[in-house]
Amino acid sequence: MEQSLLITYLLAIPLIGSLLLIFINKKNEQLIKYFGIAVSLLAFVVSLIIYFGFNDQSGEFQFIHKFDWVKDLNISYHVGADGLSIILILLTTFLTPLTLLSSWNSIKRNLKEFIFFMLILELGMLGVFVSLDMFLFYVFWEAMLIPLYFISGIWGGERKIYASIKFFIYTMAGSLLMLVAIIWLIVYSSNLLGGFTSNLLDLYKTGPTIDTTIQGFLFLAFALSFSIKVPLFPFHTWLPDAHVEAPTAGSVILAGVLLKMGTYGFLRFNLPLFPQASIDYAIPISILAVIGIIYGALVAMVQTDMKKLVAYSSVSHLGFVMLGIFALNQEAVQGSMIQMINHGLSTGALFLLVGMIYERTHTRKISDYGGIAKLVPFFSFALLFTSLSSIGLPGLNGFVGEFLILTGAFKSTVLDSWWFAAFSATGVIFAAVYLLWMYKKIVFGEVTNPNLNSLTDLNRREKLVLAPIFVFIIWIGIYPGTFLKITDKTSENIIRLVTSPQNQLPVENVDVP
Amino acid sequence: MQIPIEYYLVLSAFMFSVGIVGVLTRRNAIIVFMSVELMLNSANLALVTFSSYLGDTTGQLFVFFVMAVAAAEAAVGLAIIIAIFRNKLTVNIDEINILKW
Amino acid sequence: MTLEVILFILFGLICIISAVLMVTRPNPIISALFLVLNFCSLAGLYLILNAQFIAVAQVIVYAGAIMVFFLFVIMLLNPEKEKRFLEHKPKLKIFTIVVVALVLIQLIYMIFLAHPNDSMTNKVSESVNAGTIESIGREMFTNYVLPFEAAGYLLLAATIGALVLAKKKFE
Amino acid sequence: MIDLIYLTVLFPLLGFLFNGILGPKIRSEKVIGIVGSSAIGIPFIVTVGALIQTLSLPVDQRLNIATLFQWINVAGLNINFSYQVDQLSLLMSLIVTGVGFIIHVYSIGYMHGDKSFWRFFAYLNLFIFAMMNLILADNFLLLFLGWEGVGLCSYLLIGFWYDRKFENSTTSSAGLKAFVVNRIGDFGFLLGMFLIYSTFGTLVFTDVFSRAVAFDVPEHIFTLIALFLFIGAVGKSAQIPLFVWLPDAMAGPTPVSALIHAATMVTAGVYMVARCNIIYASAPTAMMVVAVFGIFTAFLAATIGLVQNDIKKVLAYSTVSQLGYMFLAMGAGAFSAGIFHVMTHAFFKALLFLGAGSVIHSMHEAQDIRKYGGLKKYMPVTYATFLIAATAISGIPPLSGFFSKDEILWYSYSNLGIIFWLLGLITAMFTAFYMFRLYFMTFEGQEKFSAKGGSEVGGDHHKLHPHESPKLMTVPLIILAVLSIIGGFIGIPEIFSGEHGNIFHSWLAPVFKLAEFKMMNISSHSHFEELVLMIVSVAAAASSIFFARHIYLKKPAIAEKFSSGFKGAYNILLNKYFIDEVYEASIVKPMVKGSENILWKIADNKMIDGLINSLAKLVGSVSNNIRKIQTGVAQSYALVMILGILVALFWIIISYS
Repeated sequence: MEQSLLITYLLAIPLIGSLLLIFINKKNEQLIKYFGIAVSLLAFVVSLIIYFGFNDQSGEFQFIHKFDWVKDLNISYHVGADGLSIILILLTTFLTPLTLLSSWNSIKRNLKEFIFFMLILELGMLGVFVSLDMFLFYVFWEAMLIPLYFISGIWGGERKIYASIKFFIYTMAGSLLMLVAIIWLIVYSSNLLGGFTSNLLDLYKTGPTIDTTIQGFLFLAFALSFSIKVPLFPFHTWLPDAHVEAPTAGSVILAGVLLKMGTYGFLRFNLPLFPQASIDYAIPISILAVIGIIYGALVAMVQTDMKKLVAYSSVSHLGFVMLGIFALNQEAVQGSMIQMINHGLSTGALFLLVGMIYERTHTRKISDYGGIAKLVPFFSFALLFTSLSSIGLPGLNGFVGEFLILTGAFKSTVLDSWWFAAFSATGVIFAAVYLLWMYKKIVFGEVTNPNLNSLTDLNRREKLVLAPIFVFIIWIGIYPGTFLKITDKTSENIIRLVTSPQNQLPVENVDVP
Repeated sequence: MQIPIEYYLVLSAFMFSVGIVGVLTRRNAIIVFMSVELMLNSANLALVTFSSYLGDTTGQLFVFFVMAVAAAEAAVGLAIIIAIFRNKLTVNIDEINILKW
Repeated sequence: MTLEVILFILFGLICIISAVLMVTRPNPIISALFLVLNFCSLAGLYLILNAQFIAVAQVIVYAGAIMVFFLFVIMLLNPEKEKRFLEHKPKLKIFTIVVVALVLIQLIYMIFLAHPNDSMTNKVSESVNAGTIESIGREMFTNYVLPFEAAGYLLLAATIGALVLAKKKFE
Repeated sequence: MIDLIYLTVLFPLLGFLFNGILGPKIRSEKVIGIVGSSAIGIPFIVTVGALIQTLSLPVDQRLNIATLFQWINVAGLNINFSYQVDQLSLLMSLIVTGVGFIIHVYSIGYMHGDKSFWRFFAYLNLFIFAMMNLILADNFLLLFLGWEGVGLCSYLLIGFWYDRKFENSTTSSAGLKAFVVNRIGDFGFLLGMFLIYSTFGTLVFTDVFSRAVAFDVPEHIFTLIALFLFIGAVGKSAQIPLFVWLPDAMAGPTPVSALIHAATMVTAGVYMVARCNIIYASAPTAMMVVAVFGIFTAFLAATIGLVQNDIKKVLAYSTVSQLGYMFLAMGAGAFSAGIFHVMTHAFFKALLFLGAGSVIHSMHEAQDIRKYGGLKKYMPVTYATFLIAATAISGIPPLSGFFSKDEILWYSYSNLGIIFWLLGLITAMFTAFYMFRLYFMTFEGQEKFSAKGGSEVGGDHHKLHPHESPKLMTVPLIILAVLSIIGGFIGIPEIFSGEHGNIFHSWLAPVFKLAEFKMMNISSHSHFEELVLMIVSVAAAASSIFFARHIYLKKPAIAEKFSSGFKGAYNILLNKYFIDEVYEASIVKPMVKGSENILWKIADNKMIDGLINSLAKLVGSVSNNIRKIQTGVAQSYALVMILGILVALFWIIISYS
């Protein structure tokens, strides 16, 4: 198979799949479900092929595929992947079939549309992770909001409209400043290079030459957009609402993949494009990240709604990722990358579990539960296991990421202070408090709510959904080398771009037609 | 061809302005509609004027098309007016203000 | 004062007066009749401009077909008479007239500013040729055959549209 | 056998997986018990094999590392799953697997009939797995894996009977408390690790320790590292101020208390400090802090232990107190003495707990010692072994407790000063007192459980029939009793055994070589002094035993008088100095309330989200006003259009002329 076309195939699968889906009869729900899962599994297979074809000895982009799109503006369809993209592609294609499987029975109406939007969503997410053209990236970045808007707006909970509009407008509004910054950057680079270009690789060369003050503004414009997506404190308030109202599949994708786009954006765009500004703003952003870690944890502690609790825990966890990114050394950045995956798995699994129990009881209030360990032993085990992974128990995935991030932050020369790591480490304590507290209230004690007595344990399908996630939770916990190896050179490359950007800018070397 | 072209154009402009006044001030939908026809015709006059002063047929062709469009417009427009009248029992524009918010 | 000039002044005055009257009369039937007059004098102007075919079409299509249609609808609906022109909301109307007058002044100013006469031909023969049915027909069925077809479809669509809209009920 | 050391980790893991996955389907206590016990019995054999092999090696080659596979490799951070087999880890493994095996066997009898029998053994095996990782780790991170792992198992096992009430709350609350308090300690441990990594660039023990000697690192860095790590130890080993979880941990089944909360897990902090001896030796300030915390914990816990009425609570506070001793030893630089006490303590404290378990078992879950009495004749084996253990912990020669405790007292006197010794001595007296108070009230004197209609304990309204426990439980007691008696003989002080006569000390000496080299300033004292102090402490212990006998056996009225005479002090002690309440009021409550009322409801909902929503509302209300311009009258739109044309034309004219 032609290597350079692999990513295009990957993007084509959900697209073609969703188009074919249109021709399936709406009544034939079984076929629709199997078709959706088959398409997403096919995408997973292709991403595995990409993974195995990836050369982890190089930090450069691979599988590059490029052809002209808007020729006059030199905008092209330009995709490629480095280690960071690969792991996020894997995460996306891994989670999508699982979420489809998890919503086997929970989507009661408009199933066909639901699967259609899920596939389109997958396309959008994958597109964001592989775009090497600013313009293409922006298109995917915005386009991906649409299916999610529909997913949470149509199949969501009581206040679904409020939540989905809030989510949509909030993230959209953030992106607009980024668009301005992108245009500025492109125009600037065009003047410098003597030709219009939105090629990210060219912009990498021109970005560092921008005057420091302007770099700061551009950095902030990009950062605002990504921070909202992450979400970095204090831009997080859309998240609990969106999570609570979205259907399980939406929550899983939202937490598992969408939030990573923000952190991905920081790593892919902010750091290499504006190295000086990144270093200047590392401390303020890290402070926000640390506040987010503690704040998210404290607020999570007092939630009464399970989904909200998990949502706030995401704020806390993503704070770790942000801290790691701006610690700007290899331990921390690699920790951040692996933590993105970890969070996708753990929080995704938490949302799946909450969704599974919700399907049975139709309540998410923690106080409605209690003592279900006796009734649903496997569910209790799964919830404990996932919580422990999220808490960062050594031997499970969460620990590897958190440890690397904190180690990196501790010795970071950019942050140049222990306090960041010290304060963030308290998040480790709080994580145990809020998750195990919730666990205690839900699972332990006597059964107080008579409605719970008819609760049934997880069925085979639900176990099938959770099992692969659990395998990876342990895998990353015990042998993270598989994943660290992929991101090794990439993180090295990103850090090099920030700390020692090639300021020489040999204009004649830049490939601009 | 002794008359300067400007005269025709000024005449056209004047008719056009009168048409605008009609559109803006009259409350009867049918008269508003007729004022629109008047404006169309003032444009036609300008087209014909240019056509003959340039010795080019194109302008007159356009007038021909304008007429076709005007006929179509009159048919559809009057049909709409009839439909509205049926619902509201009036053709008074002030009272047909559902086009808001 | 050739005949041409005299006719221009005559038709032009009729045009202006009938237009103003058409806009200001409260009774829609009278307005419509003034509009017919206006169209007819326009046809006269077209003849002065050597556009014979258009002049004929103007009388037949506009003054004949369309205006009859208008009158038909007016009589069908028989709307109440409006108040006299300046009785209702006079300030707004005067304001509107002033604004439109200003636009008119600007237009006239621009017309004279542009000196269009300089680039125009003075050969009567050319303008006569341009206005014949033959030349219009040739143009229409060669270079403009596509717009011609489109206009045909437009009319068809309008016919159907009018039928649908004017039908009593949508069942 | 050294190469096979990974089996000591693997088998408990396999046992865990077997019992955890197949357990609920098998439902045969026999199979589960045998699998569970052999999952730790085999590691014991392997450990013994490794010990024998290590003994055959020359002294300088007794440190072996068995690497399994790479764990984390990022930048300079290269961490493997590899196990360090040296004198210290072998010793600890022997204790853990040996005592662990005994307790496993005991549990088969104790947990008989429990509906979650399989779960219990799965957790126990998982615990051993984590504990072995902790002990055998060759780097801080793997140690931390075990460290957190044992914390997890402790959490799971404390809350094992998750639907039972415990004191004012539930067992699961107790478990949660244990986990969270441990996490607070782990937070310190993490910081210690970060500092170690950023200072030495590695987390592997051998490298860190050799670099600690070789690198020119300022002392305050060592102090910080040592203190951070000590925070971890304080959490895990239940020292002031984080000891509050251990008494609550008694909510778990008694074998769990014996294994985790007495013999093994809680000593992990001591082990860790001993492992990092060179770091502590380089930081005298930190050593002093350790010693002070140790002695105060020992003293404080002993005072609380004096008045507790729950049999397991007494033992719990005794454990805290003994752990304080061990830290005192660490702080005094007597690492091997501390480890020695870890070992002997494991024997007799496990024995005490198992004995208590046996009593509780026969008394149908009643734990209040005021409702016992005169059990001697019903349960002879339990009685005899319990007496041995109580004597051992009181420090009566020649039982094991005497040797280890006396060594610690001696070092605290010679290295730290007389105040430490004095406090240690008083603590020892208290220890002897409350242990025998417990003993007398349980086994001697009148039977108080037979009071007609009075005993409500365990929900039983009929008369209790105490009976000796089955063989499966008494045999482990006997083995442990034997160990408690002879365990001390491997560490006979040099004044009795001559130069290098202390086998224990010379065995561990290579591990602490560097540290002892660094602490050359230790003053030497004469053997005479040592002997005098020894006699004093034995006499003190013996006298408090007699005192206890006098009060609780002969004249119980005195105890009544005391407790009513010093009501204030008594209440303070009975309520553990109100530390739980103080924590609750000063930390937990404000944090939860603050988070709920200020952070969530005000900061998050009102301020941050309010700001966002009011921005949205602002746009909404502005639009709401603007939309009134859209009157719906087409003519007004046209008028505006004309105005626009007017302006546009004006602009065109201006720009042309």
